[in-house]
Amino acid sequence: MARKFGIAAMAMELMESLLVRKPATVMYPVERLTPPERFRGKMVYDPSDCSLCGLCQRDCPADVIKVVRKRIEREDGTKETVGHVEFEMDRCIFCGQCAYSCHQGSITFSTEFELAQADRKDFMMREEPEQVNDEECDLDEDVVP
Amino acid sequence: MTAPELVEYIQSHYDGELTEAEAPLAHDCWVGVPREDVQKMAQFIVDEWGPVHLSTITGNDRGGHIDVIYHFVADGVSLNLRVGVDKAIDEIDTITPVVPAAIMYEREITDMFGVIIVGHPDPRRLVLPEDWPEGDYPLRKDDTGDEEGEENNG
Amino acid sequence: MQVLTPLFHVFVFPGFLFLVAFGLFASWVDRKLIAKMQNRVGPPITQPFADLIKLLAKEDIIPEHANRAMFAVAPLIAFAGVIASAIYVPMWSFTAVNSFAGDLIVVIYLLTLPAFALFLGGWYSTNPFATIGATRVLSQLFGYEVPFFLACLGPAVAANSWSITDITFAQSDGTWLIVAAPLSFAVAMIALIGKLERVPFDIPQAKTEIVTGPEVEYTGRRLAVWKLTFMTETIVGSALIAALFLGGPHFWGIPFDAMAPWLAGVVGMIVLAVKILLIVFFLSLTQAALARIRIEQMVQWCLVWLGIPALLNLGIIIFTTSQAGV
Amino acid sequence: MLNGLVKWARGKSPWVCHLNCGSCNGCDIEIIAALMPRFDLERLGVLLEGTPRHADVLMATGPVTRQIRDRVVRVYDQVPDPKFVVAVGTCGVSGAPFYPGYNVLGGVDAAIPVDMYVPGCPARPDAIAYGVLRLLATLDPDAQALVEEIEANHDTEGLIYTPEQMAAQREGTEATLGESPARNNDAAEA
Amino acid sequence: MAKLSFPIGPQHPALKEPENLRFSVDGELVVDADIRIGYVHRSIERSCSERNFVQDVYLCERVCGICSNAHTQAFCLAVEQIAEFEIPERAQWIRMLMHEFERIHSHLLWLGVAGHEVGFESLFMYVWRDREVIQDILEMVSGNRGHYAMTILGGVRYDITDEMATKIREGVDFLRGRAEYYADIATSEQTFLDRVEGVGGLSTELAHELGACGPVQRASNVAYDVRRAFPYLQYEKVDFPIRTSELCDVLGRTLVRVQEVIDACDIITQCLDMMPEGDINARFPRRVPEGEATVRVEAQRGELIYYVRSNGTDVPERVKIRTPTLANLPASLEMLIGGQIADIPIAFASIDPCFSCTDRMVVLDDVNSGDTETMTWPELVKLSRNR
Repeated sequence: MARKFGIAAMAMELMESLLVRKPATVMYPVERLTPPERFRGKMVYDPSDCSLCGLCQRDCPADVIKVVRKRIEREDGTKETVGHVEFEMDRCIFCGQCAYSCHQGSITFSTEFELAQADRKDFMMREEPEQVNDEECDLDEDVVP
Repeated sequence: MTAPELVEYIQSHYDGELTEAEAPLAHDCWVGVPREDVQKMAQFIVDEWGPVHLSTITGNDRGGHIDVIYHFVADGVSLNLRVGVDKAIDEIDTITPVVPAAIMYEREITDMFGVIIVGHPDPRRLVLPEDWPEGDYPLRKDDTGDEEGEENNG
Repeated sequence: MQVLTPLFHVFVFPGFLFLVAFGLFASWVDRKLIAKMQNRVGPPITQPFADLIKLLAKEDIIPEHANRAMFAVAPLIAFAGVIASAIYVPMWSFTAVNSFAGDLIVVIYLLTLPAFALFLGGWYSTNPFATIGATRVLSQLFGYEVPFFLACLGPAVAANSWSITDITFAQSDGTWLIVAAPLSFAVAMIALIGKLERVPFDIPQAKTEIVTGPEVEYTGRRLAVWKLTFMTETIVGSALIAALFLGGPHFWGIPFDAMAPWLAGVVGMIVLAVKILLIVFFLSLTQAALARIRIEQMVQWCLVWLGIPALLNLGIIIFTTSQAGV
Repeated sequence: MLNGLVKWARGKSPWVCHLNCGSCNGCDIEIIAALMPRFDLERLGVLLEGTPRHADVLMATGPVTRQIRDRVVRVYDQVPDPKFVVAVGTCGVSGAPFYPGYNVLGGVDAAIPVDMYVPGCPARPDAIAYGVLRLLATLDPDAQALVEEIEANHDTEGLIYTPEQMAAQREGTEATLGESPARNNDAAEA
Repeated sequence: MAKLSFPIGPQHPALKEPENLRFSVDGELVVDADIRIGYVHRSIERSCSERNFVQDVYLCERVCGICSNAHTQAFCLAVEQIAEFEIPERAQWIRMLMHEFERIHSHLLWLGVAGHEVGFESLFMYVWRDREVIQDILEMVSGNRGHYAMTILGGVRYDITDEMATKIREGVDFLRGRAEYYADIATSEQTFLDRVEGVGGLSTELAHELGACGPVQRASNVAYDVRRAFPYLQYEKVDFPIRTSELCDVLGRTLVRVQEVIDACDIITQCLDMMPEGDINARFPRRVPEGEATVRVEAQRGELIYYVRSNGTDVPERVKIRTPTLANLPASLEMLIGGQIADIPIAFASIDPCFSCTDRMVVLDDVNSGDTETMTWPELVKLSRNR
């Protein structure tokens, strides 16, 4: 007979939830959950000390990053590397490997997760560091940073 | 029974030729057998340790030949049976009469590597969709129409 | 002028508009209660109305090799049946709009019309899920229909009349028939769950097995009519049970005869509305607390646990009334 | 006035049908988690419907594989007008890590037209809710107001791997990568 | 009624994932069942051998959304076994923590879906409401609700700080209480019992013969758990029972899974107590020396096997993944035959199918509409039974 009264246990839980308990709901648009500080949301790239070394491009599993780097000869003979970085953010799987591999710490992840867009072109990002710090880092070093 | 004991047991009791037999870890051992007597070896394993659990069959394109590795669990030890199939011959006979679960994994080998399984009761395409072009084996490293498999979804 | 009041009765008060409005409200109450019981917030009060308008404005698809006529007309039959049955149930005060000696039988028949129409709609929409759903509607019908009829017989015999108005009138002196027929009341309530295809018996509309059963091919306006049918059927079914067992608009403290007729009507309607919402609360509680059982379990369980108590109670009533020589 | 009412009704009751075009079911769980007590999209009128016939919004997840492509198109045709498609998860948006594979045709837009892209791997339930809100914003004004209010205060200051932390990590000093950056932030400011 | 063959097509509310179950039905009785999947085959094996090891970790993680951590564990263990690389002990303990977190999250998810299949919406809602607790812990620790990217080659990416440990302990105690509550709800709620007891039966010999694994096998009274048979990480130091039940039906599987949630809670508290201090990841060489390894891991659904072979470069030569759902499929078809239509979703869901895992590798062909006499899956099952 004990099994017959199982329904009563569930009914009591339901009544308690109906009368006493506050709904466990986050009223999304009004109350917004702040994600924990380790949450990997939107990628933030600050080109200030990026050396266009391409470590991030090599380690990105979804081929999001495209680094273009050229060494050009200024008129006054000084050599300088110049280039740009393209991010196809609609391919990004938010794994954080680029931030982990980057030596200059120029790629970081913010905790912003509301990223819905109406068309895919809004996801593309193109950044151009004005002066590339020339501290050469060799591409094929042996150790995962 | 640990892996080294199992390997010695096979070396002593198995009368066929062993191309490879070593136990790198306590619970993991690798045994190699030539292409012809894969069925003999499978029969030997089943006779010795009863209805053995075949986890899966892995195919691996090693350039000159294709490695077909049978992963068994025999007596608490992970026994991997490696059979080299030369690309020219491209055939291996089936072990389904001995281990029925192999039927599914063998079909996957034919699908992905083009190794024809002789005597297979149900040699249909297993992994790829119906409209997949014939003769194109995706997991093979050499040509066999890889590009065209690539570009039609490029 | 003679034609105006019946039209008013059919279209406005106990008819179309009142039922639809009260049906939407009851459906909101139901969804809100279930949501609250499941510890969440639940939809706003305008939700059923918004769903209805959206469905009415959606594209209406009829599968091409389905039988167009039957597929299109099935929901209308169901809805018409429910609206028609509202005429005989006393909503205003103790008397229904129109009553005659056997209107209890007519109402019970009209309330089974949606089940048959659902079967026809499902059968003619040539979708395998709908076919299986349709057969399930019929097999479930045997489970709850006979006990429901026997349960309704109880109060009829107790009040010695076949008209719902007389039955409610007999209870207006305070002796609710639930006292005389408690088992029948329980059987009627559980059979109502089957009639409205709610969770323990929502086998034809099993969402996870056969994808909402017979309604699978319906979209747009016809789906709106189906949803409306089941909402209004909740109201009429609960009103019927309230009228038969809980004394309809009667409540002890209220001096009905002292009041002006229109005031008595309004107060009666409010009391009946409260009783209907109580029954809806019972339906929501069972929906939240129970899981869906299989079709053969349902039919078996119903015949045993619904049929026998209904018969038993009917026997007791017949015995007591004949004994008392009323 | 009538189509004002209809527009309001469409905005208020988006019935959702979930379609898996080859997803790893991480995003599918998050779609259903959005309907659970914690996020409870039913208060915005969202109902999960079994058949595409009853749905307005088609939540498509996963890269479209070669085999499911024609079934996805068939399901899309079954949805009665006016219909919307929301591509959920990075696989749905662009077919991400799997896309140049021999059996994957790309994101959901390789098979059916998509109205709203919700990236994320898996996309958080509230990110999906935000996607639905933006989709509804075109239909009803208060969804529009909510979206603008969210746009206004995007918080981007919670950075991970702050530059100071990376600098310390490069010299191999004590701040290993594992330390939670928040503490590093205060350390940096202090 | 005429014998009706009806497909539960790729798009169906009961199936969270696309697979095509074709049933021939006599009235409500299921006479024959067949399965066709492969709609989720994303050519992961091929992509794995085109990307370097660092990228492959994230690719293997995305084989399945629910058991993503099990896949990364297996892949990292295989690659570390090839390179004979010893990861720091604290990292091993953190990996075990993530493994058990995900077990709780997956089993609670399954319990909710089982309630949904049977029409018991409240259980679905309550279980998933409690599941948010473990999701918050996972998000706090690893930074994402789904694919955690916590396990990387050479150790673990983030550390468990002290205030996180206290939060984890609170959450786990709460979950332990709720798991016990659900255990007795599942055994006492009468309508749930009607739908779950005696449904989808799988006898012990059949479970053994068809090679079922994980909770499906353990619910048919076969005590086999990879964490005990081939112990990896630090599972020798942690004591937990192998939960079996001799009910051999869906109720048995429910109980085994709920009890495993309780065990996982205990393992987590033990891990937190025994976790030594120390750094959490060592620098893993980018090029892996030549070699191969087969690694078995106890994923939530059963035994997950990874075979990795490397040829000295930083790109693996071959990655082979055999997922537990594939092993449970023949058993699931065996459960469906002879049951009712109403039992199909709950019996099929009782093996907790994860087709994004299975499809990654294998499609079980079905009899196309014409009833050709080629070997269908049930015939194969008969073949293996009367061998």
